[in-house]
Amino acid sequence: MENLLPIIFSTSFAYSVLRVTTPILFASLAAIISDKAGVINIGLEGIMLFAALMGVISSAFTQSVLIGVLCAVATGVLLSLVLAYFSLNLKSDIILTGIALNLFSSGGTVFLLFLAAQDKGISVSLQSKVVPEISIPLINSIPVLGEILSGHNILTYVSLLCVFLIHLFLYKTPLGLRIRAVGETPNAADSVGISVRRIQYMALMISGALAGLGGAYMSMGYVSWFSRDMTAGRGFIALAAEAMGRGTPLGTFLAAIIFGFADALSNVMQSLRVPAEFVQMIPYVTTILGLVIYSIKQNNKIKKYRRNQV
Amino acid sequence: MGNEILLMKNITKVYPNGIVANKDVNFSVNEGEIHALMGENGAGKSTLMKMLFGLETPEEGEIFINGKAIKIDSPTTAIKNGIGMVHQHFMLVPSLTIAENMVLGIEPRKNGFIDFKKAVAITEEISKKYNLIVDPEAKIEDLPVGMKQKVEILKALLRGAEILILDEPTAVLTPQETKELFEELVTLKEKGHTIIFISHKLKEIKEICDRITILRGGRSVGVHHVKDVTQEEISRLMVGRDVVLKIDKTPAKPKEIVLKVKEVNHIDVMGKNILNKISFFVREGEIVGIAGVEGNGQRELIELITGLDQYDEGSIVICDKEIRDLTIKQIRDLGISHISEDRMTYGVAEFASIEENIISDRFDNKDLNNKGLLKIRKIQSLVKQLIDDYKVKCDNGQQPVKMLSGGNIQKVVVAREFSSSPKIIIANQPTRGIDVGAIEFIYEKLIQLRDEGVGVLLISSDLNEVMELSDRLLVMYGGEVVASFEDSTKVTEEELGMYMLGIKKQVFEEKRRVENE
Amino acid sequence: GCSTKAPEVSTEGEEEPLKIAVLLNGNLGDKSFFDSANEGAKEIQSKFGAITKVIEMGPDQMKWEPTLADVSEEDWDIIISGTWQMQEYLEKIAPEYPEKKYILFDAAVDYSSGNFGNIYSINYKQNEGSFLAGALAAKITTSDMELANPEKMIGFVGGMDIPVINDFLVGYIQGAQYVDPEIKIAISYIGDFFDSAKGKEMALAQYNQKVDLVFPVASQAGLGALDAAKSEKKYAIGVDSDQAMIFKGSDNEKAELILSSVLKRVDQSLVRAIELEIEGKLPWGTAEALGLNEESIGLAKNEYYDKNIPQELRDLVEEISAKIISGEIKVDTAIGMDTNKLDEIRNSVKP
Amino acid sequence: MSNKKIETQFEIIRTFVAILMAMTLALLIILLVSKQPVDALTSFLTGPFSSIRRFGNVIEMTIPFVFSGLAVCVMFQAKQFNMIGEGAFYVGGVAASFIAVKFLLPAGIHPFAAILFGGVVGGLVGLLPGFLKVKWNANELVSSLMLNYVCLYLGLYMMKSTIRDPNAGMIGSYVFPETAMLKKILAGTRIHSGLFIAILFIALTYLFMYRTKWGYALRMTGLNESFAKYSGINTKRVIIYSQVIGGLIAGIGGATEILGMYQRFQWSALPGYGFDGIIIAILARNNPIFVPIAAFFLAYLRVGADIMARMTDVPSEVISAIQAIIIVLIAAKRFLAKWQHKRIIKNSQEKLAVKEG
Ligand SMILES: Nc1ncnc2c1ncn2[C@@H]1O[C@H](COP(=O)(O)OP(=O)(O)OP(=O)(O)O)[C@@H](O)[C@H]1O
Ligand SMILES: Nc1ncnc2c1ncn2[C@@H]1O[C@H](COP(=O)(O)OP(=O)(O)OP(=O)(O)O)[C@@H](O)[C@H]1O
Ligand SMILES: [Mg+2]
Ligand SMILES: [Mg+2]
Repeated sequence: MENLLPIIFSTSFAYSVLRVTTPILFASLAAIISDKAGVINIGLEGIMLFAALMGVISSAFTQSVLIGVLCAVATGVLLSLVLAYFSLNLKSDIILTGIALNLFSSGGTVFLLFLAAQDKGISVSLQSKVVPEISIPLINSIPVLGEILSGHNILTYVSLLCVFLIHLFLYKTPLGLRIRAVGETPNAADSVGISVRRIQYMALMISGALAGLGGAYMSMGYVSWFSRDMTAGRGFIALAAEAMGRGTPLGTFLAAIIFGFADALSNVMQSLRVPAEFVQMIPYVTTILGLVIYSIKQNNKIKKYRRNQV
Repeated sequence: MGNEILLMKNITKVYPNGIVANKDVNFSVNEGEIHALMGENGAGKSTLMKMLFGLETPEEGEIFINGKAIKIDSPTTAIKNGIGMVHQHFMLVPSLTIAENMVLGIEPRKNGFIDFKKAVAITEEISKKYNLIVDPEAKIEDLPVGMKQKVEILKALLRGAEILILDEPTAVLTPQETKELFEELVTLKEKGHTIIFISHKLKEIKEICDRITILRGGRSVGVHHVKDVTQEEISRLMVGRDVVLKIDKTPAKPKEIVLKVKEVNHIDVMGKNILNKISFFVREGEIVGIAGVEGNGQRELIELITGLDQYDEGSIVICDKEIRDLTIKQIRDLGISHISEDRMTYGVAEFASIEENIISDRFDNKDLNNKGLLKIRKIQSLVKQLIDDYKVKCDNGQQPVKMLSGGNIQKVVVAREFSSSPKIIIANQPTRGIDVGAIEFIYEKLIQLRDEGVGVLLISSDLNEVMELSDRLLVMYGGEVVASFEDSTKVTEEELGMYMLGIKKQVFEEKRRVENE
Repeated sequence: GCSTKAPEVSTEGEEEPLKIAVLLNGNLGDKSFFDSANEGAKEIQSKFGAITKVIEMGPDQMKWEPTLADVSEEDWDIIISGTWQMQEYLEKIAPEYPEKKYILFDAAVDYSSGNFGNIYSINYKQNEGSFLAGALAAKITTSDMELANPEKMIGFVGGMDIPVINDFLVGYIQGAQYVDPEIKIAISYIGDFFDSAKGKEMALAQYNQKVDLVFPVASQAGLGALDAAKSEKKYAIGVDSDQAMIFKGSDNEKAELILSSVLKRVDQSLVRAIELEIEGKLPWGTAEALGLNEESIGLAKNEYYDKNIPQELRDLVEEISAKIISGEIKVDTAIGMDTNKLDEIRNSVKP
Repeated sequence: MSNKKIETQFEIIRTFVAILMAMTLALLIILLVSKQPVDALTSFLTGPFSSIRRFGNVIEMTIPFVFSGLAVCVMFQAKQFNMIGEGAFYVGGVAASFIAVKFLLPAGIHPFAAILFGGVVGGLVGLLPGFLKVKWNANELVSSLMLNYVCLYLGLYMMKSTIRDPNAGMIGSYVFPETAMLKKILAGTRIHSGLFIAILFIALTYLFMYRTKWGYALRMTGLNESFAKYSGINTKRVIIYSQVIGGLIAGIGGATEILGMYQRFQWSALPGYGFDGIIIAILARNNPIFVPIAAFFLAYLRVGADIMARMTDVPSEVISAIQAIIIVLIAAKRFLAKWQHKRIIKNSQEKLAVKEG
């Protein structure tokens, strides 16, 4: 234990929390948007994966980071359109469609990777680009905070910015209002001439774009290549974070950070020689505990209100 | 009276499940009139209006507005053509404010963001113009129904509705609110709007409508000037036979107390005092009515009595048993039956069959299952009997309840609750939104059960109903019983209204005398 | 079933090419184990003119046995498959097709338990290779090499806590202790073999704990650890194939930091087996353990190795290597080792 | 003809057209990537029937699918969006292996005890999300998704610390004794007596759902929880037992699979049957009766695809893409809906005309 504390309170640990959180944050923001419009996006995992691949391929062929990221985003949007078409137009069950999308991506990416890089596992033979890390002028000179907050990948900052932007978008813009209305009471939206399906399409597209950014971060920031199934369940964890954060951008941000913290913790805990399985469990147990504690609190609040009044 | 503003010609609508909801209907409305649309449950009124508003598309027929044929394929087109609709079930987003609901879809913008100030201003402006006062910044979920109704009307007006469709707007309103609504409708009419008004309440039709179109079985069976027809004639046209809504009952012969509520308090999640030391009782063989504006604690009171929620203070005794720690099942086993006001939430599982809906309170009984195995044949014959007894219009017991019309769904609920050999029936808005034929039937059944010695607690916002049906009458206001009348026939509607709005309150002695005899 | 083979009429010179099927119970693209087998297949094809087909069976165990049976019924001379998991299926199916020949790599069938005259097994002494890696790493961490720090700390990132991986680990630990009994080793397991981002995190966490060299043994996930070396400007040792050369050209900066790799030459061992078979010298019905001596295991000595590693260290490696081959140094194996013993070894280097 | 009949008829036509379209799409993809498209398609479609072993493979795969599909059916019918099938299947396998290795029991009783224990442990795992939901209203989707990983790691740890074979080169338990394993029932295949257990469970689940009072309470709770509560059904209990039963069935599935198909426990990752179960349950419209059909269908797809990848040059990855397309198209409800609507209108109007005429 005495080894652990200095590690947790080190700046590099705090720094790593942000780094680990980034892809989950993107995906959980993506989950918020689609959820608010009343469409569950189980396909986030697959969308991220595909976007990660397309980012690598396009940046390798154009030698442009920007085009790479844009392609990743475009891939996210395109796949979510497919999801939307099947679930909204053809009325396939949305969960099933999401699962199918994941299945599709998991195979499709490897196949494409093989076409592009003659490799079925990893894209190292492609000279793909990486989104650079930047240090932020003023912040980087603050002693401790600077080390934690500065020097991250640009996409990490984008993800933090997105928390704020999504909040504004959902609660202050017309489209955001419509998305919330559609998700909560589609009939009401319909009755004032809002096309429910169109709004859900748009929500899914935005959701896809965010997941695309998450994918781009995985392969063009976190690491510098694409590898088979590299998202490794982060899309599902994002769904958990979104539920834990009760669908609000800020709450979800917190939940994602908690998960990131637990994950980072499990990475440093291993040196303590606790059985590896227990350490690997930490992030998931934390999420369950977080969810339970949140739910208990919510419950107690209700009870307390009553008791105080009686 | 103006010229024909709307004509729906030879409209036929078949739902995907094959139900022919409208067949060759012709429907014509003149400018500036209030036109009533009447018919039994399932006659096709809502369907006809949904087509006018673009929520459904007709298989055949044409719609003319001001003589011009138009194709209405979505609410947007309808709104563009000056049609507004206030739906039978509210179309509001509960978590949003009034102003946000008002501008939904036509949001005022500033730099790409919603201009919330402007939204509030717009709401205030139109609310002043039509004298429908609302608080723009209140959240919908906190509003009483009357207020929601106003918001719905304003919403339609804001979108420039010339023709306003109101689908059963009064079903959930108090007399005062209804009166207010009617005044508002008259103002609208004076301002040149045309109103299509759907209601099951003949009195209301007589009061404000100019003409009436009657539907039966999906077809139009005639258009009349309201002043030319009597209520009885309308009923006959709708149902195809004479309806007697006059309640014929002998004086009650009450016996033992079956329900006793004593000093019960209840506080909601937000910490608001919903019930305030409320006390009363119900005896075998009597109908006790509770009148009151909705939202004065009636719903919560019933939730406590039926075990849907738990009370902290006071006591509720059913058949000599305190129910504080009992489960709903145990309470039901004491002999309580409950017709919920919200039939789609509590009354039925809409995707389940009629059979499944009817056995929900008794599937656990020995005669319907054998060590856990359901006795299918027994259940089928039981349900068949009930369908016959309660005249539920359906193909068979396996039909999902969702396929039935509102009135028939209510009959399913009533059939279940009345046939469980109850000692006490809690009937909350038992006739809401159902047609006269069905109402008549439910009244008869209620009185019959009373005469067999069942205690009935009747809660209704329909004053006529509580006054006619009850033997004793209580009035609830602000979570308290503010008045109690030994003989409900001796009260006037006006007097009741005063108590319901909290203007008058009986002194405690007077109340106790009645309560603790 | 057992069919008797018709006597073959083979004309001199116009010999039928060998038909060889390689069944991989995983996917290609791992840049180590399965890819190496694939390389072997390619080389066999070009070198001996054999017809080869590589079949990826994927990670789903359900499919392995029927595929093996299916392929056994087809027209192949030799069927090659690897890993311990395939061993049991092979033990079951090979006796049913006595006219077929099977090569099992990275595991051995239990010859005492049945009639496996048509199976040849190859085991690898990866512990010998990683012994060298451990010794090298322990020297480097306190050396005056540019990126080394004074702390005696090195790292190991394993894919999963399983015998094959731990075999690497045990060799690594013993090698490090051989040159410096005081050495501390940070040990982490990723939990799978494909999450390269997690692999990177694990390595980063170790580098942040004053480790200056990480030895990742985690297939595809281990590539993340090499990435971590690059972003932290610390050293790494690759595994299975010569990983510095994979990055040479596309990422020279990273290649520079991969000081060496513990080679597990599956390809070479397969080629060797086929060569022996063609010469008629392959010992069917036995298992061979290939190690440093057979050059199936070794340290990669590429240009970066020569450039970055000081001469005296390179000499030391050669010296230890010779001692292992001669049997002077005995390296323990984690295969068959009980958990307590393993824990004891791991705890002896706990930081 | 009644409208209902039209609907049924249409359902069949729609499924066929969907399969046809999916196959066309598959063919297009195959044409794109393969030099031997005809062989590829033939081996995909007829491969599973080309030998008894291959057909056996389909049935072998159908067995675990049936269990995971049934498990999901039960939970989904109660509107519990619980993904624990995956984890429960896994721990069921671990638990059964434990009994198989640690106890020496007579042949008939041994697998029975192992499978029972697998079911119990699976049920306990299912209990957890249910309990959290009822007690504190914690979202079961989230808790179960996370719990799956906990199941994996905890199961792995338990296995390693109790029944691990140190001589095995991978993580694996000791070899099961003969007495514990499920017997093969068809020579030349690996089809094992777990098939009977699967069939038994289809019947049991169906009876449970539609013929018992507990199944009734479960369905009503799923259809409308408020209604069920109001009717006096103890919905909390229902929510819990639906998930326990779901976990139990999945656990039994895991146990059956391990004892039927393997000689020792060696899953070092979640086997993925949980998600397959969701696919199957949705294709089967949550009705246990349709589960075997959906399970067989999916197994057939998988095995056919596999054979195609092995026999031809179509890479195995393309196949998961093709599977995805087929699944989604078959699940598409609105596919051809317009055409159906027209038929129904015509039919209804004709009937009306007859009645009046
Ligand atoms: N969406 C729908 N799908 C199928 N059938 C429907 C649908 N909506 C209504 N129906 C059926 O169409 C018929 C007419 O229904 P409609 O809603 O128009 O009746 P209504 O006159 O409004 O009755 P109520 O007085 O009960 O509101 C009924 O038989 C009803 O069951
Ligand atoms: N999708 C549907 N399929 C079958 N029947 C439907 C469907 N939707 C609605 N209905 C039936 O159509 C009827 C009409 O629906 P609507 O919403 O107009 O009000 P209602 O339930 O009839 O109203 P009320 O109970 O107040 O009379 C419903 O009672 C319902 O039984
Ligand atoms: Mg209606
Ligand atoms: Mg050092």
